[in-house]
Amino acid sequence: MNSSDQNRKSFSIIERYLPYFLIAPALSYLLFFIGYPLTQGIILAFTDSRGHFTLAHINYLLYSPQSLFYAALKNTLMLAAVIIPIQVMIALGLSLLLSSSFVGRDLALYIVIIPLTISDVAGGLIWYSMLSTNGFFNKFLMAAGLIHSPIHFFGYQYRAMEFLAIVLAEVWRATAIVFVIIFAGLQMISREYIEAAEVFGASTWVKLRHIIFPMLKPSLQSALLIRTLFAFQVFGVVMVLAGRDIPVLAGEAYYEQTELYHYGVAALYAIIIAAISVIIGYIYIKMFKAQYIREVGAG
Amino acid sequence: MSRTEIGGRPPLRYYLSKILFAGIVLIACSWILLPIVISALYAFSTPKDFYSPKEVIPLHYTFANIKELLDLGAARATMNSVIVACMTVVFSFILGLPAGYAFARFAFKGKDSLKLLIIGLRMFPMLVIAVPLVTLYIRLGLNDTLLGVALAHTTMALPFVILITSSIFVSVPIELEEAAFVFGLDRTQTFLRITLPLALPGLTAAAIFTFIMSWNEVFMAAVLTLTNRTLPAFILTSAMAAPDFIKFAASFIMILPALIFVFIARKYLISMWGITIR
Amino acid sequence: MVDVRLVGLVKRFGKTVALRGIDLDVRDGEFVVLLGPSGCGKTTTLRIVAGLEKPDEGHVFFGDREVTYLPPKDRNVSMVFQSYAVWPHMKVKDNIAFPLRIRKVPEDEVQRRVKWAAELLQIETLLERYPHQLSGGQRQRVAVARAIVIEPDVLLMDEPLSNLDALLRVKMRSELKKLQRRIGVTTIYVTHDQVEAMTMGDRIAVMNAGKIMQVGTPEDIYLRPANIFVGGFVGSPQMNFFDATVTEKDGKLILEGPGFSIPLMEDQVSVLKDYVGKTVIAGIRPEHMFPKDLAPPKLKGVEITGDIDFVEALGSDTIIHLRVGEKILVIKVSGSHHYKIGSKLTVVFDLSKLHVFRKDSGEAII
Amino acid sequence: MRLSRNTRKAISKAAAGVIVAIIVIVIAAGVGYWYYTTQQRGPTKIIWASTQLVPPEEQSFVKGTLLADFKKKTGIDVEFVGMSYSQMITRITSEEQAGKVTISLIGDLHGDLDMMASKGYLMDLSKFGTLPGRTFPKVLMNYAKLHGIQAYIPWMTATYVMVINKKAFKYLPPGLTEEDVIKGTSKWTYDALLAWAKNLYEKTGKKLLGFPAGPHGLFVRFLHGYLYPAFTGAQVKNFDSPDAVKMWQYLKKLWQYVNPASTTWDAMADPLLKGQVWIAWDHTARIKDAIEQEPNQFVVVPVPQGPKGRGFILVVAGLAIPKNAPNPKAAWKLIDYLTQPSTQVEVLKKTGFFPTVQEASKSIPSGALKVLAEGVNAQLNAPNALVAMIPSLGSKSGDFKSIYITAFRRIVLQGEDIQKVLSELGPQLMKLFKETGAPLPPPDSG
Repeated sequence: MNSSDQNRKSFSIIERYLPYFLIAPALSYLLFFIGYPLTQGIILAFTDSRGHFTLAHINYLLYSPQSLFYAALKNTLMLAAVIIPIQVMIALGLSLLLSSSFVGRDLALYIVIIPLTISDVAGGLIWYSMLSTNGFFNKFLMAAGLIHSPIHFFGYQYRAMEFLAIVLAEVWRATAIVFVIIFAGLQMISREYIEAAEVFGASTWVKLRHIIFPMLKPSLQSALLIRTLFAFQVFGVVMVLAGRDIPVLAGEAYYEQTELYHYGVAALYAIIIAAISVIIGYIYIKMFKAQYIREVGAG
Repeated sequence: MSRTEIGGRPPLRYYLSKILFAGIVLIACSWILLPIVISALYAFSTPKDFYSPKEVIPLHYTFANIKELLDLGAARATMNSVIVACMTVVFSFILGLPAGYAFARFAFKGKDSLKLLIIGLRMFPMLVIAVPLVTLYIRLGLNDTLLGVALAHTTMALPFVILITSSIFVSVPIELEEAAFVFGLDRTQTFLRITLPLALPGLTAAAIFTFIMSWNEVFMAAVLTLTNRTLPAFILTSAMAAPDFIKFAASFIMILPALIFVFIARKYLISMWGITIR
Repeated sequence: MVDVRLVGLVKRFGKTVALRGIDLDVRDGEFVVLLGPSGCGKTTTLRIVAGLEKPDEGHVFFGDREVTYLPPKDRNVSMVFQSYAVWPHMKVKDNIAFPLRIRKVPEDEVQRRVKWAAELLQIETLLERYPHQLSGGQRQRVAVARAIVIEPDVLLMDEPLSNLDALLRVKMRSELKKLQRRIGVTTIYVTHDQVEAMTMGDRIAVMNAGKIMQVGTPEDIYLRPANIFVGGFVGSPQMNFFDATVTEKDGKLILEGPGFSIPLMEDQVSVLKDYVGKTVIAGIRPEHMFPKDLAPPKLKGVEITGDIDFVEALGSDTIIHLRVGEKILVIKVSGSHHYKIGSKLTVVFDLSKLHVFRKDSGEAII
Repeated sequence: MRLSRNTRKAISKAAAGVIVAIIVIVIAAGVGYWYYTTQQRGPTKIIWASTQLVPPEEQSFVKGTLLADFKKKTGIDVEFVGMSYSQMITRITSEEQAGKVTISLIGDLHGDLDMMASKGYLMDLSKFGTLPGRTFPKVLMNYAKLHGIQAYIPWMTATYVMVINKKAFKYLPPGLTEEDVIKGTSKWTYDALLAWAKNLYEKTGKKLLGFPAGPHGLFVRFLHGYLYPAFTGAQVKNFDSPDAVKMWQYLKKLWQYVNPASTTWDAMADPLLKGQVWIAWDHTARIKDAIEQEPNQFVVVPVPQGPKGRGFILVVAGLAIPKNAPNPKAAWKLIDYLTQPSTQVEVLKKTGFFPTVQEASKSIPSGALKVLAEGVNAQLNAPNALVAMIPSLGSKSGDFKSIYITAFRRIVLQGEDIQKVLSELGPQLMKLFKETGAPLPPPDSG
């Protein structure tokens, strides 16, 4: 059956390769726009202006008195270490709170996730309006007679307070991301598990400790990892609230690139951020893959 | 459990816990809303009220701050941001929609690996590509162009668009498509006349999401442009030396579209974010 | 209208083989039911006929035309989906008119045909509604109306009644069958519900594990199952099976079962002669066994006594679980009767209704 | 994502349609606008790139007032493009090297124009003849003759001065009079400033001295153009010297009485108006607002002098036309317009940049500007003047600033050992000049 064979051939080429045709443009775009800059970044990081191999950028990064690499690394890690636990705790609390039904729950839900759409720059500015010397916080406390001169949150000499301001702004802005992950995870736990525990007389704490937490573990893990990933990209909030007073990795990349024109050093920062993220991402993917396979297997 | 509790009036503890619960929810909501409201009020406050330590909440309002900010260059920057965001939406949908559809509708070799790759790329810190991209862009004449920023933003948005659209297409029952096949449509017609109309609300929400993503992005925009600043890049580089109330006007302009879009797409927000960050 | 011929269909999904060689002829205007448990390949077969899947091997003919690799749109088939697949963004009338409009039927003809189909399914009043304003049964009618409006060569139905509640299902069963008679369209109907299959099908193709086990009229399937699978799958409660050895005793052939023995009738003896000394599987339907007091007077049967293990009173029928040695026999008695659990009961079974299958292949011997 | 009936209703098809329509319209408008701004440059539209008058308020004045007026008079449409210094250098360099010049007029500081002229990027403006009706001071014209050509036309000058809230005069330290400060006598020294700030702190309990040391502030100019020349006689070459050590020791002492919010301030007008500081140093343009709002409250005074003299920066901005500019004639017309006395007075009024033509200087109206102008004049004419110019290091100017700021942060704010910091950073500073080949700026070179 000749015509049938021919039909079959044309059919299979289109139908078999159609998904690849559909995916190819997006994938090649991504690979080019990530692969090319990464390669270019590595070249930039290790060559001088004439294209010769050099370690000058690395030396600058590590040893130049102008370089704030160690401070940036330290601050980035410290910000992550302080912010993430607070966010996870608040998000967990809010998720538990908002997973019960009450009048106005939907409204509360929307309000809690509003910060998802607020950019880091805007978030920083919003908190600047709260905390600046003429901001709401200081004016409020002064009007209430609790303080007589404003509390300074900004300025190189108040770096501890700047740090606090960044923490506040980031907790305010980015807790919603953690919240959404944990909340979604909580929604997936069948109510029957919890009700079963209730029927058997479990107290709230026992329910939390022995039913909800263990089942929420995957969500918590992925929330933690994603927040950690984002933490290494923290930029806008810090730039708005502290400028370079509190150097962070992305901020230094920006500064070296646009103010000092040290393209090689900026590229090094980029590579470092990418490398850290890839490592965290790898852990995430491994974990996700296990979960994905479990889900597919179960479904 | 004492016997009196059964069937009788709820104990005092019940009311107390209700009040406590409402209190916590109220605090949580005001923790989010208060800073937004305050910064918006300050954005319209007269400088005199803002500088006066007595006016905790400003009493006199003016559009002068917004106007001044717009005169300073924010008008152009806002326009630029809108252009970049729209281009990003268009590019990432042109590229991402077919891929999302393929992931939703086809079984093919390597699908899982490709999907994991996309999930992985979504986690990649896209801002790092901006730094080396400058060199390429200078060569291509894309440096300091809105197109260049949009291309970089597309890279950032594309994995999200693929994953979101894929899950939207999955939610359109495949039988609706098959019915169309059976009744005489080919794949393209089916996509255009059945799948697309059904996915449209979801896709609109996804487009809004992409728009906001680009609208909010600052690092790449600041690195890749010099004069054609987008709004966040403009604020970061130019508006920071301006008086405070001008900065608040800037933050107001920045969050306004976000708030409007949240309202439009509010039903989708949680599920969408759930998909993109799970 | 055409006849449909399936030749040697094989379909693999990755490593699993869904179809292992399906051959089936559906005659013009015939109502054929594909019956089988879930995962047997019946839906895959239907989808291959529709063109939604392509077989890895084999051919599909509509009349003389090979359609194996034609896309669905070029086949002039219709389909009613399990979930109805009524497009939610179109009004009922547009749903029904859609296939016609695709075919560029003139608009006045479209209106006429939509009206015809709507009347046929009694949904004239629903035409202006959107699907989400309809109940499940109404949506089902819309799906059927949409399927028949184009006067397809072949009408395919994939478990169309499975999402309806029991009462509605019974009602729709007869309606669908009547409708099919009236328009005379060649129909392939997939279901896992044997009652549906028995009541609706002109012929039934029983499928299992990617193969057709038997094709025949409902009567054939019920009375003369071709193999142990068909015997077990059709009929409720399930046919009683037990291993038995064919032995010769006093010149007569006896089926030696677990705790009882059955003398064979003459016509049976002639077939089973070759199996002397071998183990076979004997089967008897629950409705072909009777408590001794209720047995038809002329019944030539074998008596077996056991302990009543359990009784299901269904009102119209009574199901008795009788323990005979290690084995539980299920007996269905029409009417309502009282039996005491634990008491002894002697049942007679209709020797003429005995089925015997080969132990190795499961094929029917008698 | 489940598309339930409710959620589908939530965004009705109509809403989705409207949004799509809006997006399409916006895209169309945007693309049109983009096309218009990038492609459709008519023959009479010229680009004026400037590193000056870039802050938003000044830009809106340039675009809304100056250029609108210019267009009315000449019909020439000008697009003003504000840039940072490094952006300007990069842009001019790349455009000149590629031979595709889009910029018709450059407004930049002396140092950068010097560098552009040395690379041969600038037209000789003498060929356009003279500008009638205005006289440029000889000093400025001499600065503008670079590498054998008339590289630019002096456009504006500016400097950094001190502003005193008159309330502060009540707390003058012994031995210092109001007169000394206003005239800038030899008693008005950095030590006197320290004593004054200390006195203010002790009497009022507040740190009332302030500097714009915020992330976008110009405090770095105070370090290299004021303190260094005043204490070491040079901006750069004595960076790591015993005199420099003394200078940093002084600054550490002074900083005890400096308002710690200084590190947040980018411009001093706000803190002065809010009364957070009574003594401030900043660029004239960045304090103008305060004096304008309350001209009777503030007085502009020369900066104090140090052991080596009264170091201060004179900023000269010039207008230049790049070689191969698309429309040099229109650019020259714009230069003509911008240097007219009336325009220059307008610029002074709005921005605080001082005129370069003598005819304009004479017609400054009384009031806030007079206060400023008097202060600036007093500084220029004060004894022991040590004029410093900002060096032109092109893309390395960021590094230059970063070195002084780093030194300040480490020594003053973090209390690191002065000598250690200076000997670490000194070589970095010298390397910048060696790498770029830029000459040491005055007063080092003088």
